[in-house]
Amino acid sequence: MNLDVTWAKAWITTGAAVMNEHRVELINLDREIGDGDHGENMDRGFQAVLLKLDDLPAEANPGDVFKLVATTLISTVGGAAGPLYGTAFLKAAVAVTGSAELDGAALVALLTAARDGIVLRGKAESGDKTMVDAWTPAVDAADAARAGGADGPAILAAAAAAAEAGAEATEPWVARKGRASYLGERAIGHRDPGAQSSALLLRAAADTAAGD
Amino acid sequence: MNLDVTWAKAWITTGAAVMNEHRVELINLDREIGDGDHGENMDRGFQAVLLKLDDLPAEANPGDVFKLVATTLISTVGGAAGPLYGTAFLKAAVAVTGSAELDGAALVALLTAARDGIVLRGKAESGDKTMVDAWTPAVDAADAARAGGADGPAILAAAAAAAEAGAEATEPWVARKGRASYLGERAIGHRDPGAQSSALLLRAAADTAAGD
Amino acid sequence: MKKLVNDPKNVVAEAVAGFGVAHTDIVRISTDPIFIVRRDAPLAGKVGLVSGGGSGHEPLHGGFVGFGMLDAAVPGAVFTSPTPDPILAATKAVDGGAGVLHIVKNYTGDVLNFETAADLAAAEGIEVRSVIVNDDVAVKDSLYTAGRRGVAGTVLVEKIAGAAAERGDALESVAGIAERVISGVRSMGVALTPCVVPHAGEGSFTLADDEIEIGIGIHGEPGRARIKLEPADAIVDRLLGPILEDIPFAAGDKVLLFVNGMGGTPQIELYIVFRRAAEVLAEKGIEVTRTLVGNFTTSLEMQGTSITLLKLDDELTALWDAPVQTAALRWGR
Amino acid sequence: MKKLVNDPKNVVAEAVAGFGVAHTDIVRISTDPIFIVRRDAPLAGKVGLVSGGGSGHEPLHGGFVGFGMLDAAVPGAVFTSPTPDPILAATKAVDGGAGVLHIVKNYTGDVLNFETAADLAAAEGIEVRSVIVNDDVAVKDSLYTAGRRGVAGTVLVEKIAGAAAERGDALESVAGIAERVISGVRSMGVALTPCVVPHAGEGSFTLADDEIEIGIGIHGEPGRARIKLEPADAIVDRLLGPILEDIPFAAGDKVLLFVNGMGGTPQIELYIVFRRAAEVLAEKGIEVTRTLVGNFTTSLEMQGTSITLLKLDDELTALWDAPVQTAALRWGR
Ligand SMILES: Nc1ncnc2c1ncn2[C@@H]1O[C@H](COP(=O)(O)OP(=O)(O)O)[C@@H](O)[C@H]1O
Ligand SMILES: Nc1ncnc2c1ncn2[C@@H]1O[C@H](COP(=O)(O)OP(=O)(O)O)[C@@H](O)[C@H]1O
Ligand SMILES: [Mg+2]
Ligand SMILES: [Mg+2]
Ligand SMILES: [Mg+2]
Ligand SMILES: [Mg+2]
Repeated sequence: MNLDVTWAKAWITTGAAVMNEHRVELINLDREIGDGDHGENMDRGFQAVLLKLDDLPAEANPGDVFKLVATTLISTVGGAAGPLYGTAFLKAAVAVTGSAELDGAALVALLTAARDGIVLRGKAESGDKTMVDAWTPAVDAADAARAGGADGPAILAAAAAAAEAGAEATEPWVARKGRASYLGERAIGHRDPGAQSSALLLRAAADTAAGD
Repeated sequence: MNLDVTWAKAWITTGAAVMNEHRVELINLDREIGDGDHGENMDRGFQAVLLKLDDLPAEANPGDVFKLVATTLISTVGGAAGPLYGTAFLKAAVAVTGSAELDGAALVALLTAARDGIVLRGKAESGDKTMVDAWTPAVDAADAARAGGADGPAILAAAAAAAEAGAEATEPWVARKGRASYLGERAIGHRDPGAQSSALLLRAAADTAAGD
Repeated sequence: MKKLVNDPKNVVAEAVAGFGVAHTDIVRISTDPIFIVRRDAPLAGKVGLVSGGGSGHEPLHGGFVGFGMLDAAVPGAVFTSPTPDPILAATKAVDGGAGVLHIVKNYTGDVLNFETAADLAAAEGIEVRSVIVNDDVAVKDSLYTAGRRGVAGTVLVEKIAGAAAERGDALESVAGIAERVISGVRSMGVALTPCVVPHAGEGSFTLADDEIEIGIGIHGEPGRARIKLEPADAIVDRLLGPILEDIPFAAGDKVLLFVNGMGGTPQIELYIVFRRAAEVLAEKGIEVTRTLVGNFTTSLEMQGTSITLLKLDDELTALWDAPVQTAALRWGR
Repeated sequence: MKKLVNDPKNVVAEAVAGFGVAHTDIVRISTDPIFIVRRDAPLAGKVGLVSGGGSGHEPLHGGFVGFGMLDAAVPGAVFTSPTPDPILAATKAVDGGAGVLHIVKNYTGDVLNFETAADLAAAEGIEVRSVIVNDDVAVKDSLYTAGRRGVAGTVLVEKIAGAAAERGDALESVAGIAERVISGVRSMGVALTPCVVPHAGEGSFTLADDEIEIGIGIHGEPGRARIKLEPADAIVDRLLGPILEDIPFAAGDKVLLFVNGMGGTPQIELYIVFRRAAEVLAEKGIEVTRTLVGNFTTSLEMQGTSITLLKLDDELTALWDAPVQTAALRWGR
């Protein structure tokens, strides 16, 4: 489909459904190396977004959607994920302000801005076992796909696949940011919940883009 | 054996061993329809008695033994059982004061006084599902055995058997005194812990009397 | 059994010792026999208040020793009434010549042991009065029971009678105030989980994952009925119903609403209970003029709650408001 | 999961509502967004103190709102830092023109959300200073962690900084006092059982019947090490060791010894822990001049304890002793 406001809304609507569906999975990942609320937090936030999506004016752009997502997540999620996802969508919105339809370059800019926003707020580096470890591979894969001439949906598909691999790759690591860092070696063998929710969200982006 | 001070001490020594041995059984009976401390209470009390038995002067009588048991149980057992058993032994001691050896009549007087002491303090009637339901059949059986010409050991054997039957008979009853009374119908099917400890104690009396 | 204890036999002695060290500004400790006494006891001319009972209900009673409340507390073994010796010793330690009030929860063991201690104290020339607290409406007070149990309402009796003694009332008057509180206070409790007595090492009863016990006492004894778990509001309604009917409480009454935790329930749940209880009372036109929420009469680590209502008049309210300085209840100084 | 709750989603809203009704003499409640504010806020010319964080640690923070302590508390969902909106609203509600101090426990979520709220408040012309409490020695403060966590020591920061604000200190001074407390306070905890987050419905971790978690935080997160159950005294020694080494505390120091319950531990056990901790400190020549024992920073129904030591000087001692009137901590009025 065209990567316009209809897609942006579809992405977020599907994302909300996915967070709801994976609520318990994310809670359980977070119970293992955190405090067991990540699924609840994400579900609460995206349900709140859903309630507001329809209020957007007809002439809204994708950036307006992401702005709405950002402010709603910031004011409903709480915890670490709220400010981090909120900043990600805020920076993403800024990166695509005014565009009615996103081409490959815009998509890469969007993903890069989102990732940079997370790093700005959370100060995590790659390998710290956080959501950054899903977003950075996604950005890199998107950039490579675009350089290779892929279209929007294909860029998002590359990003989603890389995010999924990135989330999985966090499993053997010790964490250096977030609650899992308190566990030292005991975090080994567990996937980072924020990386997992990030992968789910990017997969929703790719899936909706692939549809028609 | 002769029912003199040696027997009185042997009874209490064996009684202490029996309470220790049946500590968990009595705790469990009390957990079911009370507060789970009866075995601990009885064990604590009789262990304290054991430590003092040797201090009795050589010229002591059975009554002196029972007096010591009474004051020690009163000051170490606590709960409902402490004052009740304490009063029982106090009254029993008074009933046999001065006698160096107990004949059948003295034994019946001892058991009757003990039972009356329990009733005086606790105001329970037969059928209220308390230790009285072990003691009263024991008194009656002892009296009948004596009337039938039984000697001391045989009187105690009759009392012990009746106490055991009495304790068992409490099982189908609703309780009207003590903690079990709070349970209403739910006490049905459970043996009264105090009746059980009474039966154990009287069995120790009979067993030591039967020895030589 | 997982507990922060050393030898289960020393639980009470060690806890009382720790309590003594933690609250030297308020209490002194006697170690043999074990009791907790107000630091400045005996106070000449002041009626002494002594309470006690099995341990495991903390802060009851030791946490309520101090200015404006108890003069001494006598802890027995866990869930086991103390013997007469320490009760007598505590009674002597707080006698300032104006007599001593024994505040006794209505359990056979407590009643009998306090009775003996009172007789012994009287024999030594100390005037002793006793009041028996029996606020638990879960138990019918009839010929067919040992009578209603004393539960969380005891805290209110101790506070209000303590204030009367502190203002200088004579023994008869303090006892009379205590009786007035007893006649106007009613409670009922629920357990979500059993508790584990240290020397028993096993739960006091067994509940399935979706069962609760309605009408439990404070000794881990089973309640009157076992039902399926319900929403908090429905449970509150089950507890409040029998309480309201009992005296009865009626529209226009002013009451103290006390939501007590059984020891292992998060505070957040106690306030959810409080919210509903206050709502029901408001609907019925009963005015909540004083409140208390927290773990004040516990059953070790039991999860659950009890609700207590006390009818207030101006005098009882003023005595409730009077300054108190104990480890567990403190205001006004 | 057995809890006294209605809909798990409404746990915080209902508990806060109940808290508001129970403590009308001390606080007011804002329901949208949810926060708890001192009844008489804002106080012209007084520095406002705001703290907050995920719910489930009650009485932290709402129980510490009142005279001499916090001006407002902002509860998030259970174990989830609040969002910036209610923090901003609470900040505005307590601003009396002398600026506002945010007391933040060191968790990524709390730090980020309070940071955003502080930025927004500053944009509205309110002067905000923030202090980050990080007293938990179980976590190494290094490049390889999110830094030490803020745990029970937070209570002491709130009490002492609150007293400084109440005596009229300016914002810089109140923040400076808070920083002094933070630099002198260290804690470490142990869990015997996990806790159950209402919306999760399952234990936060699983422990065998003979296992305990050493070095747990207050969010039901696993600790640094899982060991076999030991006697209370040995567990106390394990907790005190790293605390004493950390600053370090030395002979001649005067300290406040705070034994905190995690929510589900009987008080009797907390005093057994206190007894041993006081004994060890006495052996080392460290003088315990102030004490606190009880459930003040909890993890829902978790069984366990934490030990906190604070170095005291004359000024901090006087501020600790200053009157306080909150739902959970009260003396002097
Ligand atoms: N400093 C950080 N930078 C990036 N991501 C982080 C950081 N700290 C935490 N996270 C992410 O947040 C996730 C946890 O989110 P959540 O459970 O909702 O919040 P909380 O940790 O406050 O309970 C972690 O799995 C991790 O991916
Ligand atoms: N009023 C009473 N009269 C006679 N026996 C009683 C009475 N009340 C309780 N008992 C006996 O005491 C036993 C309980 O003793 P124990 O468990 O040691 O004390 P507590 O009930 O105080 O925990 C009961 O099983 C019963 O036999
Ligand atoms: Mg989390
Ligand atoms: Mg018992
Ligand atoms: Mg008992
Ligand atoms: Mg969280």
